[in-house]
This record gives sequence, structure tokens and C-alpha cells, in this order.
Amino acid sequence: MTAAEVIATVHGSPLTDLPENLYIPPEALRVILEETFEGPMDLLLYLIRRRNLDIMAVSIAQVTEQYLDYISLMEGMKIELAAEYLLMAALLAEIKSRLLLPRPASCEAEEEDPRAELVRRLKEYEKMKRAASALDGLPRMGRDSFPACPDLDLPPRPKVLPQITVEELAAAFRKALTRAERIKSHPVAREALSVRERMSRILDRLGEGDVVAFENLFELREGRAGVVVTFLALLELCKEGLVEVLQAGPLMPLRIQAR
Amino acid sequence: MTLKQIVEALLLASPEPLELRQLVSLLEEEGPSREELETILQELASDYRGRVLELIRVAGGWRFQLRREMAPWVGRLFPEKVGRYSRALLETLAIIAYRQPVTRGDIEAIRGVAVSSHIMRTLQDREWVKIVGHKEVPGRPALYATTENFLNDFNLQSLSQLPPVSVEEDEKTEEQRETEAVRATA
Amino acid sequence: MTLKQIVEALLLASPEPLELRQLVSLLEEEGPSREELETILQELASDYRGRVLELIRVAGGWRFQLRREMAPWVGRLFPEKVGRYSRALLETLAIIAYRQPVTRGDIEAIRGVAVSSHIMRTLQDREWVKIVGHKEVPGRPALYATTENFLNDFNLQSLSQLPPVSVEEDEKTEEQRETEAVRATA
Repeated sequence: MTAAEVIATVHGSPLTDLPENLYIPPEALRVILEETFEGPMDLLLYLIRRRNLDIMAVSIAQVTEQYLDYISLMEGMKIELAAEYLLMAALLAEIKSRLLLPRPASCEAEEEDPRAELVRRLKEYEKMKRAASALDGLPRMGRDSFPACPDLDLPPRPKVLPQITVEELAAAFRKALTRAERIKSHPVAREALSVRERMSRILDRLGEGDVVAFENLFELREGRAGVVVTFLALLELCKEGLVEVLQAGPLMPLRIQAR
Repeated sequence: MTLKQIVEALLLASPEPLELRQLVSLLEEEGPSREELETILQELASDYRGRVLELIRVAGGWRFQLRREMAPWVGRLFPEKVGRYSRALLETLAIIAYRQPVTRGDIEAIRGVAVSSHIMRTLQDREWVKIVGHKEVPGRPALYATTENFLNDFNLQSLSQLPPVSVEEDEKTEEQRETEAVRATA
Repeated sequence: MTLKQIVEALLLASPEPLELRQLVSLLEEEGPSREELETILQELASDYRGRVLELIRVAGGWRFQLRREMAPWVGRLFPEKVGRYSRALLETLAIIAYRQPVTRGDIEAIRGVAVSSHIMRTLQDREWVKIVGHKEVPGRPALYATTENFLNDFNLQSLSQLPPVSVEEDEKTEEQRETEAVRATA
């Protein structure tokens, strides 16, 4: 903006400079940019259409000038612009510089007009902008038409409960057990019960020539596994001829003694 | 648009019954009197009498309703969705079936997580599970078991018909290890 | 009940448009032919013409809806719903509708700005847009397209009914030039 430009007329006299105390907060300008334009394509299109120019006929140089002016105005006011606006500014500046550069005649045929890509994009964007407003113009459910919503008056029906098969039940149980094994913590190692060790212990007890009642050799606190180990140990001892099993008669208590 | 058409449209589109005073406030701009609206509602109700849709007066106001006679066909639009039971429920039931009688604590010990009261209630509502006694330990927790209804629903004559669930791998291994140990010493 | 009354009731009760084949399967017991149903639908549509409710055909099938002219009043029932959508959302929807299937990158290339995730989510929540696949390029970006619900909500029977976006003069010329070239070589 040049200083000579008349901004407004105040009490009949022209005003050429912004008064020092008239301050437009940069935020307000940023809002205009963000609320009015959907992005750099939209702003560019606005700059072209403002003059009723055809995209094809437009002078890129002229629009570029205006766009860059706009951006530098924003920057001058320390407005943080969305990166997309700056990207477009860079693209425009590049196109402008390429147009200014003299090109050797031989290259001219191959090199595409740098404006072509931009023009194509602008046209596509404008088409989609028009498509958007055409879509918005279609009668829309919930805005222009509404569904009928009568009460259906259906009688209540008995609830259908899910069914399970026996196989699903068995599978669930197997899964629960498998998982239980995995998640069970094993801080207590099961007492090691070896048959040989038990054989020695039994012989030790029988060592003084005592006769011990069969059932007294078992310790209930050891559980099933203990009983099994003790029994196996006794069988081993019999087999090796180290102990004798005595029974006074059928169904009488068994007694064990060392040989 | 006539006022009658507008009232008709409002009643057709409203998902809830509309009371006279709601119609008055929706049509504030048009400003009909209560009497006018009352007449219109009576007229509409008689216009629709005997048709597929009927205008009826319910507790909440006026409402268009599909005639009850249409229910057998309309019901077909909303086939019933049969839900599925959660894995948690299935496992809880399985543990009760295979290990009964069990306390909630027993079930939790196997599953490793707390048993939700919701699941226990569902199982009891379904009459698959019932409380058969209390364990004689502190707190006297309830002991759960399956019911006769459970057997009927699962086509079982007795619990012994439950499919056998194989002993776990590692338990087997342990037994085998013991047997092998005995053999080795022999 | 006549078959026509049953069809009328089904259409009035259904929350979604009903296609002819859906009606055939709902009325399997009654066993009307497709032709019979087609005739009934045409009759119903003409019976209702000019009334507050109308029977129309959209992509998903046949649907009763309140006439568009009633919107100013009916809209008062749903003050929160009669929302306006932002230009950004409409442009995004337009690009997906007219250029589908497209990636977010495609949309961004046309609009020149990043596509907000909020807009994409809104479009998907509204069931106007869905992911139909992935483009076989690095990163395999999602490809978006419009749904049947989009067509239903915009009163369209197919995408070909989307309002045409006028082709610019010079593009036409280019096409014509091509056509002419083809003719010339033929």
C-alpha cells in the first residue's frame, strides 16, 4: 500500500496514512483469511474471479503479484500463515521467474508452459467448488425431507435366549483349565518324593527289628502322591527282599518287618 | 400449505406423541388457537380412520400409529437378534458343571479373575445354576451346582454324560515322569 | 388385509428404504410376483402424489418421506439436527462423490489444503463416505468412496444423477478437437 493512496475521507480531508492509533489486530485479518477462504486455491480463484477473468486468459503475472502482495501484507503484520499459503506463494514466484527468464528457442517446444499445471489445478478446484454447492442444493434427508415416523405398535415378543451346546461348554471348561495352568503361580515346588529315598526311610524305621503296621507307614499329609511313593517303595523293598510283609490271616491287618 | 397439512406433517414426522400445547408452541408463528387445532386433530383422526395409519390419542398426546392388524407383517422387518453369551459366562457355567458343588471362590481360583454378580444372576435366572448349600468355612460361602433344567436344556440325562475333558498335558507328563523314575530304579 | 395395505405398512414402518427384492423376501409367505409388487408400488406412489407424505424411489429402494415443502415446519421438530455443513466438508464430500475412489492425498491435491481428520470422521459417521480399498502405492493410503446411504440422503437413485458440473468452454473445444481428429483418421 503506497502512502499516496487515499484510504478514507475524514471531515472532508483525505486520509492517506493509517492513523497511529488505529490498529487492526492481526488476529482479525487472520480470521478473514481462514474463515473466508478454503485455502490458497480458493484465494487465487477469488483474485481471478474478482475481475471476471477467465482462468485461461488470466495473466499469471498479475494474479501472482496480487497474491504475493496479500501474503507479504500478512507477513508484515506478523500473521502466522498456514503453510499451504506460503507453498503456493513459492510456486507462484517460481512460475513468475521462469516466465521472465529468456529461453533458447530450441528448448521452447519441449518445455511445458509452467502455467499449464496451475491452470489445470485451478480449473479442477473451481469445478469441485461448484460441485460442492450443487450437492448442497440437492434436497437432503433431515434438512429438506424427513422420514415418516409412526408408532409401530408391535406386541411385545418373548425374548429369545442364546443357546449353548454341551460341546461349547466342554471347550470352555478346557480353555479355563488350560489358562488356569498358565496363570497359576508356582512359588511352592511340589515336594520331591523319590521312591529310592522313601525306601531308605522305611528301612530306617524298620531298622530296630520293629514290626510296623502297614498303614502306619503312610503319612496322610503327603497326600495321594505320598501314598503312591510309599507303596511303590514297599513293593521295591519286597522285590529286593529287604522287608517282609506279615499277615495273620485273611483280611487281617498287614504288618511290615525288616529281614 | 394449509394448517391441517402442516399439523399432519408434524405428527407424521415426530418420533414422539405431540401434545396440543406442543403443537401450539411449534406453530407459534402461525398462531392457531387451541380450539382450531383441536378441530383439526379430530378431523385428521376421522380422515385416517380405517386406514393403514391411524391417528390416535395416547397418554403423551397425538400420534400416528400403524394399525395393530399390521403387526404380523411389520414384525418381519425386525427379526429378533439372538445374543451370544460371553466367554466369561460360558467358562463360569462350565466350571460349575464339571466341578460342582463350587463356591464363587473356587471359580475365581480357576478363572483367575473375579466372577461378576451379573453372570451368576444370569445363570440363576436361566435356571441353569442354583445354590445347593453353604461351605463350612469362615463366611459360609454359597455352593453352586447345576439344576435339572440345565440337564434338560443341554439334552443330558445325567452329569456323567458331560463330554470328558482331557487331563492337562503337564499333569500327564508329571505322572509319566514318576512312572519312568520308578522303572529306572527297578 | 390387501397386499397393497401390507406393502404400504411395511414401507411406512421401515427405517430404511426397501428394495423390491427385500419386499419379495419379506412377503415370501404371501408369494406375490415382482410384477405384482411393482404395480402396487407404482399405484401407491400415485395415490400419495400431492399429499403430505410421498413415496419416492432412492438408491436403496422405496421410501415414504414428508414432502419437501413441509420442511420449514417439520424442521422445527429437530432444531438441533437441521445443521449446515461447512464449505470445507462439502468440498471434500464433492471431491469424493465426483472423483471416487480417491485418497486423502487426492483430495488435498485438489483443495490445496490438508484434509481435516474431523471432516473425514464426520463424513464416515454420517455414513456418507466409506473406505473401499487401499491404493497400491507406498503407504497404501485408504481409498474413499460414497455409500448407498449418501445417495439415499441426497435423494439420488445413482451417482449418475449427481448434478452435472459444467465443463468449461476450452475443455469442450479440446474434446471436440479430439473427436474431430478421430473422425479425420477414421
